[in-house]
Amino acid sequence: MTATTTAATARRLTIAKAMSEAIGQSMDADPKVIVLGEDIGALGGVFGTTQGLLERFGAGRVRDTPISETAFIGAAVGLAAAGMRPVVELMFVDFFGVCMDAIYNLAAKQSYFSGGHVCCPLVLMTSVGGGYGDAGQHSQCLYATFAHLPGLKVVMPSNAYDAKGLMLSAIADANPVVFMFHKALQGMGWLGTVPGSIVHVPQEMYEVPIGKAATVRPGRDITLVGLGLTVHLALQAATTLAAEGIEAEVIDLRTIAPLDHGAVAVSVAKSRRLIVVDDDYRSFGVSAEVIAGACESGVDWLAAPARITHPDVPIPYSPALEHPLLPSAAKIVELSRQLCRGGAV
Amino acid sequence: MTATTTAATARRLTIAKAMSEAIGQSMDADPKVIVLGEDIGALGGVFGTTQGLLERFGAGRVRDTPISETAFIGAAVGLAAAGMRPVVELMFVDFFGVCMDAIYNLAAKQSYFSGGHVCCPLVLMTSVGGGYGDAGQHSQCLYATFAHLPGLKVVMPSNAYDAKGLMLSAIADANPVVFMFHKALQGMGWLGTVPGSIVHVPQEMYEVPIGKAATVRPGRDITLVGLGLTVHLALQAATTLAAEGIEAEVIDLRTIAPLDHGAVAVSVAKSRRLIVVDDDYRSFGVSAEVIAGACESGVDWLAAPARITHPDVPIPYSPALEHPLLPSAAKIVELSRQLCRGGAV
Amino acid sequence: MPAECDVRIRMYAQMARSRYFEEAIKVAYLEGKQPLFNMAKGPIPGEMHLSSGQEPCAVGVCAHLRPDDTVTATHRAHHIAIAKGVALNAMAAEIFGKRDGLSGGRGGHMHLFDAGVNFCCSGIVAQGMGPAVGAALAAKLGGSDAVAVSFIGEGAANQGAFHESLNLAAVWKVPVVFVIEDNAWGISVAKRASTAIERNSDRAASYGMPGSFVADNDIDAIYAAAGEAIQRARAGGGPTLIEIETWRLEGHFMGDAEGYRPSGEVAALQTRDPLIVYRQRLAAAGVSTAELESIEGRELRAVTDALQFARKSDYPAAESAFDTVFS
Amino acid sequence: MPAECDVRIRMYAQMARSRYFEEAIKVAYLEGKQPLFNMAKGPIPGEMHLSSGQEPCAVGVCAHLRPDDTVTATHRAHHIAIAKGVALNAMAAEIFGKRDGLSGGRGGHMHLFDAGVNFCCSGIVAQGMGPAVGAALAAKLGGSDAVAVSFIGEGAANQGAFHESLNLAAVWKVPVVFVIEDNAWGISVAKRASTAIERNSDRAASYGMPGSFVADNDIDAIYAAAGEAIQRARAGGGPTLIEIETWRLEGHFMGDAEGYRPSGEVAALQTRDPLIVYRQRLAAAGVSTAELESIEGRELRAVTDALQFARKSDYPAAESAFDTVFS
Ligand SMILES: Cc1ncc(C[n+]2csc(CCOP(=O)(O)OP(=O)(O)O)c2C)c(N)n1
Ligand SMILES: Cc1ncc(C[n+]2csc(CCOP(=O)(O)OP(=O)(O)O)c2C)c(N)n1
Ligand SMILES: [Mg+2]
Ligand SMILES: [Mg+2]
Repeated sequence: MTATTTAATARRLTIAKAMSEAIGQSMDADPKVIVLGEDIGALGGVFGTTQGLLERFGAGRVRDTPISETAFIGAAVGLAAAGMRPVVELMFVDFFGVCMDAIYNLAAKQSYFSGGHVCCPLVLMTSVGGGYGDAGQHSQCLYATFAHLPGLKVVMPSNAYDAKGLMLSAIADANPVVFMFHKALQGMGWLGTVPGSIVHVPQEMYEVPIGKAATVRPGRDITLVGLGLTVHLALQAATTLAAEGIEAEVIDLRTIAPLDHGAVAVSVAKSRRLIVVDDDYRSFGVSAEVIAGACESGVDWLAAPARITHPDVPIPYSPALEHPLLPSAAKIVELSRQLCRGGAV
Repeated sequence: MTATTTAATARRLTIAKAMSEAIGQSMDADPKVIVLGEDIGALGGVFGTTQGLLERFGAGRVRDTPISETAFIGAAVGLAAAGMRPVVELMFVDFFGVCMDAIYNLAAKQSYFSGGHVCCPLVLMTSVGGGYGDAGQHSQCLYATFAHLPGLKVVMPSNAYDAKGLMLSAIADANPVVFMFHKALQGMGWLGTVPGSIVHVPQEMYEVPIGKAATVRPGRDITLVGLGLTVHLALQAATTLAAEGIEAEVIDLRTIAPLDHGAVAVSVAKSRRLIVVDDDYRSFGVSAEVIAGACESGVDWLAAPARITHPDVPIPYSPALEHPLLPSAAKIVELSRQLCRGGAV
Repeated sequence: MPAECDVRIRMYAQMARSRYFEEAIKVAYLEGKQPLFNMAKGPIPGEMHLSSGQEPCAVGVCAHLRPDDTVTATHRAHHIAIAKGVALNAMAAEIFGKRDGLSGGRGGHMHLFDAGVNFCCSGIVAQGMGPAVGAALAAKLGGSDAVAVSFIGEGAANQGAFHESLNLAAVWKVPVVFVIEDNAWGISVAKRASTAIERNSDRAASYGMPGSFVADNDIDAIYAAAGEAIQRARAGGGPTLIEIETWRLEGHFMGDAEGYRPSGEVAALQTRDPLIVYRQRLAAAGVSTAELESIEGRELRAVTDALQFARKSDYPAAESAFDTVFS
Repeated sequence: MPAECDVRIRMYAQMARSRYFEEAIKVAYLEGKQPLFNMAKGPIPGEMHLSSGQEPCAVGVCAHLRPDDTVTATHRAHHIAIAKGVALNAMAAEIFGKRDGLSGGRGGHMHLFDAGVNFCCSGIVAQGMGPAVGAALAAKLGGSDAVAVSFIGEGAANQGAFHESLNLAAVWKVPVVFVIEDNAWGISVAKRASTAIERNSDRAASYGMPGSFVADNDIDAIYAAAGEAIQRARAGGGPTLIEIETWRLEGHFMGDAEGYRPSGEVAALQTRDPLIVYRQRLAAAGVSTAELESIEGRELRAVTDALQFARKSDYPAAESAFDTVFS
């Protein structure tokens, strides 16, 4: 759904800037929106998600916290119950283990346990992903860990346009939304950024709907499903494959929970081939859910559906170990060829 | 793998007694085995997992803890690194949110981060499952939550024989093993127990291997995959189906991670029909992983594989709400009929 | 002093209501669970944590609260809910898992929510502490003088959330009062076996906040200590920690054989039953037996009515299990 | 007093080694990251938390430790690893992600493990505290007089694990010493903005354990305070909490622009650089310049050798990424 625009009018933003802009505009529009987290004040967020907000809105609404994730995420739930709309940052998703109770047993279940009488309009933004040598406690994705637990919506943009629109949808939502952003797409100078994530972002406020995947490239021969970073890998692979006469359809999930099984079903009904590309751990992950959902829809496969993922090992530190474990365009190309060879193509 | 024996020699134990026996025998055999957790001393464990151990081994090796899961599971990792073999109880799996870091980022990654130089022979036993009106923070399963994260082995017995053997394997293992036990099978008077879980348990020590599923009923027409409680539901359904001429093969996963995809593949290669029955939340769960694995093995399905699970809603309190959400033999029978109708049967 | 007397009589009424409620629930809970006790059976399933004996903590504190003040409570929360003014009929119906329950039967005994009086409780030890800090911050940011009170047990004071929440409350200087009901037991584990110091109120010093201890389950002393703390909070003076010595007259949950409990402990506590003690104190202060009996009659009827309402209410439709996952 | 002098000289040597190591790492880390700083590039990827300025904490404490004593440390752990006696070559190789690294390149800068001297560290704030309690319990149960020391930053003292671990250690009365390196900052957040009281050592009272505070990053005072605590622990006297005032001479991690830091703060701290201060103190105590220079030369060579070893080592084979997930 990336808007196209002429070079002259383009406002090409990074995801970091798009997130900050969305939060800032929401804070302007609604005094109930406040921001909490570690280093989100003067520093503007380790991943640039709250740039300029302290200066604009002051320390009352942009609150640096102690390193006390259980308390401040719990506090956010209390704020939300009292009618505020907190945007909270969990610096790395890897830290969920110290505060998951406040997320999955508290925030996620407020609405249900109260029979809908207490709502929890809370955005939990958190960084995911590796590839830059930060080792096994700072490089995880854990998409499925969050998506498995009811009561949470989970989104992840692959570009700045979606980042702004999904953030605005998340802030407007009456429910807890886990907003994951991928470090390889974030646009922080010090991290390196996939250029395709930096796109035109309209100045005005707009929403990208939660729960809807996007078909970012049409194709008839094989369906490549990705999310966040892996969307870009899939697009890159699709270009290579097109030169060989294989037309890949690329789906950007955008929302992980609730998953848009329908969008995948429509595509595989046509292509009858599927590869899910996911940089989270392999087993019990997004890739399994996408494949299971597609199977349930009753596809007459031309080739067995497959997944390209990080394997079931902790994420190693050395680039010599980590890089070969990650999904890549080359792996997608190779597996796509295998699936299409001998098929209807 | 339940041993058969004559009525005269049978030692029919509950899972609770089988677990206590296994831990006690290990403590007798190895002074390095110690037990930690809330109410595991004088009370013998809320779910009877440590019955009689305080009396036999004293408060030095059977240690009640404060309500400080992060500290005492962390301490267990420190004990394990120092050569002890701690068996730790997390009373309800639902409480993982207050201590998951110690489990998944610490215990699970010790071996890897240390290049195998520091091992973590730790058993984390924890109760799962609902159906008795204990509501949404005391009835969850969360199988996939643990199984998704590398470095953890995850097991769950469906009967007392496997419980003892898996516990002895877990204690002997050099790695962290999450030992889940299902409340509906535990054999606590106050909870009600599925009779099939109470079986003959040999006095002597023996191991049930981690990583191996068991085919607990052979059949050619459809494969029913279950774990813990749902194995019993599947067996019950299989009996009904047999009367209608549908022969269901029932697989008891026994180990959730690493999952025995091979055992499922062998069965579905024959039956070409699959239902996974899982009382955990539906999406991103065990059922999706089993289906994805089966698909990857390249089955030519006679019917699309399917899953019967708890849906993606928090677990409600009222029996009027909870019971209809749970897997049941009736649901399995009905769906099996659908899958087999019009097929090769 | 009629005003003070009024308060004491109101407090006695609430204690009585709470006790009658627990006694009625106890009877109802055991229905269908005899002769073989099975938690799943009968009109009230699941665990049941009764609060008998702990009424002074809830009533003495909540006597100072308004509906716009927030209370977060624990797994043992009936007395607190009643003291905070949660709708009694809907509360009973929730515990019976009925459609007219506070949450249409989705939450149950450990998850009582009444948005009308800003009350909630939870099954995870110490889980309510962070939310109380948040509610207090919301009040402060909104310019209101509302406060939040977080109740926990003494066992919960060893949970990480306790430390984080007290520190955060102090750093933010928000109007919250943390109340520890020290009933000496966390299930089967005695306080002295789990807590490194005798009084958790001393831990207030770690956060630069006032801490106070109330001995002997004394509701008048609780009322005084809570009043001071709540007034300080309303006036912008920040958080307070209070520990109250109280007693658990029942098992941890129903069905608990309490084999771990020293013999005679409960019997000794029963002789100091706070309801009886307070009745005597009020009588000594001049409240007539007739008035006490009229209060008791009224409260008993309210409880009886609530349970009758609960029993008469229908079970929710199965499909409603899919509602309100998201608001 | 030659014995004490010996210790001081050894401590100076370790401080120097640690500082040289950080300076060498700093240079190597920036290779390939200029002119455009990108964490992923160069021979050392990922975050890099340098410990320059904090050497006294590590060295003054670890001077009392034996190889069979356990140390659990933080994300900022090079100085502690060195003081605990972690194999320097293998440590450097690990940081370079090489096959001959402590863990064959699997762990890296934040996950240094040396089973030979019972050292480990971690990337999650306060994660090492529980394991230290466990290691101490293992020693106690095993009848050894070994102890455990858990290092954390002042920011970590607001994490739930801090509270739970201190209470558990006190309840179990195990031989563990908790050491807080108070460098006044948790990334960009000042201690006074995150911690409700001035000195975390006062929090020891919440657990009935002794707490002490050491001002001014003074290694001799640290040595004394740690000695007392460790001796008490070895003798069965239970845990201690120590907070040490120290200074972070670098950014939180490399690449940190430190815009949040008051201007002049670092420059002022540099004038009190503990390495320089201690050198002067030793000189004043009669240690000759020649001896100091010889120590410095030796330590610099050890560091240079270690980095050379690391650079020369091969990268691990890609397949080895699949090893040691399970032991
Ligand atoms: C995090 C967590 N750990 C353990 C439990 C199980 N549990 C429920 S109540 C309880 C004891 C609580 O003791 P205390 O805080 O003193 O409250 P009391 O029951 O005495 O009212 C325990 C251990 C839980 N619910 N949550
Ligand atoms: C549980 C957790 N929360 C947040 C972080 C991110 N983080 C890493 S270091 C750090 C600051 C730590 O401050 P302090 O404990 O004072 O140590 P210092 O960096 O000053 O040495 C933070 C917030 C983390 N690693 N773990
Ligand atoms: Mg208690
Ligand atoms: Mg610091």
